[in-house]
Amino acid sequence: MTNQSNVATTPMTMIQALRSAMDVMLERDPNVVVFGQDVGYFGGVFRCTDGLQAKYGTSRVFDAPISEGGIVGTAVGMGAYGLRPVVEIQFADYFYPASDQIVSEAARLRYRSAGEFTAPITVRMPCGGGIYGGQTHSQSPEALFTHVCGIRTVMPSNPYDAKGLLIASIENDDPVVFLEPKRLYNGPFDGHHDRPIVPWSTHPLGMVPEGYYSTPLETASIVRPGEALTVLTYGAMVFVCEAAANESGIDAEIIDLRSLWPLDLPTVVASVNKTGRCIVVHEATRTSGFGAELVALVQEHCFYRLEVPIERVAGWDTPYPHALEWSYFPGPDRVGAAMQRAMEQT
Amino acid sequence: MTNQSNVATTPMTMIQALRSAMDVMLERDPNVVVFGQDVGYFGGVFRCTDGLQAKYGTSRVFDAPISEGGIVGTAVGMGAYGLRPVVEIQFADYFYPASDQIVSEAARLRYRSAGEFTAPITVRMPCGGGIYGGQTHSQSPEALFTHVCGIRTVMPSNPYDAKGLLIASIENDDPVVFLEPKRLYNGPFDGHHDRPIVPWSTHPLGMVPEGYYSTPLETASIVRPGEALTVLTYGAMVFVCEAAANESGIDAEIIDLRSLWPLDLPTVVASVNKTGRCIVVHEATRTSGFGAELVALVQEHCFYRLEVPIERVAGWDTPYPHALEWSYFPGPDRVGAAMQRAMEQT
Amino acid sequence: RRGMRAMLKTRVFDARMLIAQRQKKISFYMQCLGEEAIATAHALALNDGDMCFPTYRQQGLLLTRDDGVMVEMICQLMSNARDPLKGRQLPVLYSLKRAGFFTLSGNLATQFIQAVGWAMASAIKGDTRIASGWIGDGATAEADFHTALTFAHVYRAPVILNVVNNQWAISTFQAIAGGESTTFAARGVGCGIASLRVDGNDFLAVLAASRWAAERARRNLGPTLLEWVTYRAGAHSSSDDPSKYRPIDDWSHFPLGDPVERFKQHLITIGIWSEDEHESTEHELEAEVAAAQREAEQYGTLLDGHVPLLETMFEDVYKEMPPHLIDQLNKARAAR
Amino acid sequence: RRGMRAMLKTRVFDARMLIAQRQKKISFYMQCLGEEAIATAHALALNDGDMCFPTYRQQGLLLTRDDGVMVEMICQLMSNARDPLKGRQLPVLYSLKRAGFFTLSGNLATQFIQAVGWAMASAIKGDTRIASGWIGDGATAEADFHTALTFAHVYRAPVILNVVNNQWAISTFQAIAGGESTTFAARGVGCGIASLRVDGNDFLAVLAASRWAAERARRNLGPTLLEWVTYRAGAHSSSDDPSKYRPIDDWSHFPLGDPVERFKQHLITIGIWSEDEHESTEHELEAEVAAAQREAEQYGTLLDGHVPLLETMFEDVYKEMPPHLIDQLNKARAAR
Ligand SMILES: Cc1ncc(C[n+]2csc(CCOP(=O)(O)OP(=O)(O)O)c2C)c(N)n1
Ligand SMILES: Cc1ncc(C[n+]2csc(CCOP(=O)(O)OP(=O)(O)O)c2C)c(N)n1
Ligand SMILES: [Mg+2]
Ligand SMILES: [Mg+2]
Repeated sequence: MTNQSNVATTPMTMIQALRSAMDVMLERDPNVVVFGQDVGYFGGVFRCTDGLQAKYGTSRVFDAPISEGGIVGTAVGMGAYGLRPVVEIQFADYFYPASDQIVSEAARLRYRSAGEFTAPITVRMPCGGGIYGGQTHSQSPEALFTHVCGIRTVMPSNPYDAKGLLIASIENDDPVVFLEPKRLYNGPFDGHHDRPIVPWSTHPLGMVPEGYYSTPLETASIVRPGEALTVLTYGAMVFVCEAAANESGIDAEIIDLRSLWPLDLPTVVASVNKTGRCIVVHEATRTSGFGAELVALVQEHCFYRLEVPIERVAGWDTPYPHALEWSYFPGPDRVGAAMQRAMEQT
Repeated sequence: MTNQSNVATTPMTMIQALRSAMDVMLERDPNVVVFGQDVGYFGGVFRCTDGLQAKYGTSRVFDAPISEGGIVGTAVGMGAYGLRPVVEIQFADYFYPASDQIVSEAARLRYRSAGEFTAPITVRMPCGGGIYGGQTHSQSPEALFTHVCGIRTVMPSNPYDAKGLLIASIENDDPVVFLEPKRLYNGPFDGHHDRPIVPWSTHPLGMVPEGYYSTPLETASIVRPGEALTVLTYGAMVFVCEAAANESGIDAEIIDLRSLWPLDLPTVVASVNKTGRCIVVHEATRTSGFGAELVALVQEHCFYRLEVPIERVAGWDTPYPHALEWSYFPGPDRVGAAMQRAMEQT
Repeated sequence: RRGMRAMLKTRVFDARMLIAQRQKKISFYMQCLGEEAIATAHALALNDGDMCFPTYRQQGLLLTRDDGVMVEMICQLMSNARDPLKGRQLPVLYSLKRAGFFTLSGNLATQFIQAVGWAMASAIKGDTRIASGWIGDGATAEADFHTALTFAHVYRAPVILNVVNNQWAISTFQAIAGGESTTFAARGVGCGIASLRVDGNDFLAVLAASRWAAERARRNLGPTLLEWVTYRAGAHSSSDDPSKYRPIDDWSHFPLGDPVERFKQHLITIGIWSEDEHESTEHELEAEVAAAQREAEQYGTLLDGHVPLLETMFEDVYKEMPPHLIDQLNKARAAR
Repeated sequence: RRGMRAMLKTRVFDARMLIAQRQKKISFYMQCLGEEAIATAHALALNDGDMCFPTYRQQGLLLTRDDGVMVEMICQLMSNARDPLKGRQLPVLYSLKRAGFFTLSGNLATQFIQAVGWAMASAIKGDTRIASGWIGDGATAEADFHTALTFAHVYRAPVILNVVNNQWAISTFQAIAGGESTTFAARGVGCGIASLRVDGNDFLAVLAASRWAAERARRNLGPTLLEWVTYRAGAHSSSDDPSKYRPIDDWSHFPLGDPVERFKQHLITIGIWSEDEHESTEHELEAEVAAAQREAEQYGTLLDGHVPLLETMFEDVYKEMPPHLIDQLNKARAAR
């Protein structure tokens, strides 16, 4: 993380941090525009763009028709013109109508035009469950994006990273899919849904510089150093894994990948070579999830150091249910049990 | 494979076998309808539906507007009514406009309506390269479908399976994405693009029963038994792997998965537990490809039997290039080299 | 008078469920305040066996029925033991085949093209049942609206294409959906589809236009697009606060007024309804809804922490549960 | 006369490249026979800096220029050492920024909404450059056509929306795209967009309508939809055989005739053109194309097995090559 040393910070929720990132970039770069459904006058259903239209005007921050394909399609055209659009898909569950423009267009412009045309766009989308949203307000489709060459997939887990990574994504000349775990918008949720909500104001990573800074892409963050076991995770699962480690007392090294693809592979490999044990944790459905790629990479690079099989803890291979949401969500108990198994076996 | 014993067979290309499957099902089940772009009067750009409209009329075999989303969306509605639509996406590269209807609708109807409404549809799409089609006529997106719970993903590698699996898919009450490796339409291509084309008529699996039979889903086929090494593959790579095994002289057991998901895991696990070595081969881009899931599953189930890391041989993480297509395509040399590495290491 | 009852019932039901949501017995709710005439009158124009592909704002299609559907609806809202959808779906995303009510999707617009497909199937089978697709003004910007019009036109599908123009899409006025200086009905005309723009707050107009369109479809005269002009008087959903984006009294300025008030005055004028009858019917319906809610609550609410059986999470993903889901179900059981 | 030359050049170029394709010097080709007037006349109505978002049938936009673009085009077709696109793209999927020609996608319709986005950007920047989007009759059924019209209307984007109605989409007549008993221009009207339906085989009509639409866009009077009525006289592509789905002499019955023939007669009638001049120009252009082809072939053809450098396969996926692609490039080198 850059520019971190002695700058004035204020407590921010992830929502405020994201808003601050867009505010900073709208201020610094006249080519940045922000649009999406309800993001203009209203300020977004999650309030991430609240106040930005009032500050920067309707030609730089505006509402869009309910057409994810149109939102990303126009963003691609604006990118080709020379702007840096930051668009919001109201829920990640609704990106599918935009998939052709993301996969066939944004991700391919540079390649097929040999660099003549590019799409330096950022597509923000809230993801993940834990808010009783049912199957169409809870999905985590990140794996689908990581299979598409030409785009970057990023998922922050806290306000500090959210702002730094969003700024880095907007500045990046490649198209970036920026996934925001909505359950973390207002606090570092550790999966204990029956306990009182902890606000970001109580968490060090809720202290965010007001001005410009960027958190480099392709760098993972070791959120909890350890010697016994490597836990590869990201997004909403980071605090769940921390809770599981603390509760199980296992000396786990927890890595928040942050940039899913391209990936900070050296940090991952170094950790597993050190611990010899690894589990992979994500909220998305398990089969062909991004965890599969992580398992494949780890066993390719650390095979001879691995003492036990790499277990995946993930959402079940079902739609995200409404009433049974907490049986679906991979909470600290399931993660803790997997940690135990990884330690016991040999 | 069922109904295989002493029935009259004729030599068929994969195209003829697919046509025969639709012919048989149109004949047997009045609820089967076939439609898509250019599939009616013309008979399909690959001729897979040639003659079917003349035989069954324009209300059961017809042309559709150029809207993949509309084609799958109407198919879902027809399925809810009680029909069994078989639709064609002209190239797998063009399924993206239909992804919302496939992922959010076809795959979810049964679950969200608790079985009241279902979408027993089959979505056919030619996939894969090797025909100088460039990046938009060569893709293999199967991994994306395997991440979506509620749909089945199937990919045949020869005329016999193509017919049996397509009939099984049409009869199946779940939505099925049926991928057809177009490079195999006219012959068992082994990756040696500089050699003369071998027609199906010379291959035993090109002998196909004229009537009804079905090849069960969720069953893999061991196309080449062996003791030294397990090769997990499917589609266009099956014959490439055979060629590589023959040329390298390695006693490889080659498994054609056929049904990618749900998967015939027992056959896979039994083979790797026997050989202790495994490579995974597919044409699709490597990262987050279906190979990653296969590697993850094998190391989860066979960890203590594995003697060497599981290597993936796959398309590079780039768009499918036009002129360099044969440098992109994972040919027998690349597969053979991986087999060698798997045998040498310990 | 049956229509009056249906409209009132819908309004009373919405009011009551909104309270239940605030009491946390329900996690989420969406009312159709101000739009009651459309779904209720339309329902009366359809036959048994016809299939509606609605949005979350056509609860009136169900509430027009008097076959105990209300209890089923509340059980769905409360995701309780009698929820026909086994607690899988967000409240208001009903599915009721016997009522010709297609399973609601959380993804906007997808049902519109499916309605066309269902109607095409009916035509292919030489069946006289028709489909009725529904979409909001905002969602017309989605692809499925366009493909629905195209396919309905190309195949002359026996379908009614309803566009409920209630002026708002969450926080954005219909102009953001392209309603300015044109109409949504004009989209149909452009595609060669017979299209009407109708006062959606006039119960009798809705009934007449719906009957006409249904007749056309049933006689295979092709699709009809009906734009219903109305106003979303309430919040978009229980998670929305309209005061952030429109004047609180905006509805009172809407020229087409309140459908219930208007129909009531009409019936009174023609002398088949009275203030007393209106009031007594309202009380009656309040009692009916209250009773239904009491019955439903016997089977649990979200509040009392009732959750469905674990296996229901893994069932119906496929027709038969595949090995990997059986395995996951066992793991989930162990994790409990 | 400049227009006559451009049309002829396009026709001659197509004929010649089709031969090259049969000689296997090119893997694939698409001609625009019978539609030459549209792109060439439209090109003359635009300014430098304007951006076209074409389909594969607007090579006329490029061939109207006389700045050596022809050699670049042939190099792309032959995927040779001088191919500006490094052999990555299927032949005819050109990209030429300096000519205001946006990179062609193999996926239909995607460029139509991108044109609107580019135009919106121009408006946001207070720039006077305009965008011109292109789509075929068949592809209007895709979502991007609908979203393009919606966004262009909602944001009054300075864009020209060209629909080239050449009657055919591979094997299907335009009725399958919904052209029957309505027009593609009517789609624009329905969305509140000024729309014209123009004889696309009348060079002067195309020029006039294009100038009018360009003027409107430049003055920020909003988008214009132009339906060009024409006929796809040739095969869909070099892999297509039209005799399987339409009469061979179908073109001869097309009421709007041949744009080249018609413009030639017109010029002769008004006395600024003659049969001889026509012939000599044709010969001249044949020589020009032949020369360009010779020059291009010096840099290789698919036939002589020339392939680009291996690294070009891994470049431009991202701005900088990430570690995993460097690693794969090395593996690919080793595999060679
Ligand atoms: C594909 C998709 N995009 C966005 C949303 C989020 N969303 C839910 S309702 C809504 C507004 C819909 O407005 P309208 O179509 O006018 O229907 P109304 O709510 O007015 O009845 C939006 C944007 C969604 N559910 N699905
Ligand atoms: C999304 C997508 N679907 C299908 C195709 C296959 N395809 C290529 S051209 C074509 C016909 C297009 O017809 P039209 O839009 O009328 O353009 P024309 O070829 O007549 O110029 C089709 C179906 C494609 N390239 N992309
Ligand atoms: Mg609305
Ligand atoms: Mg055409």
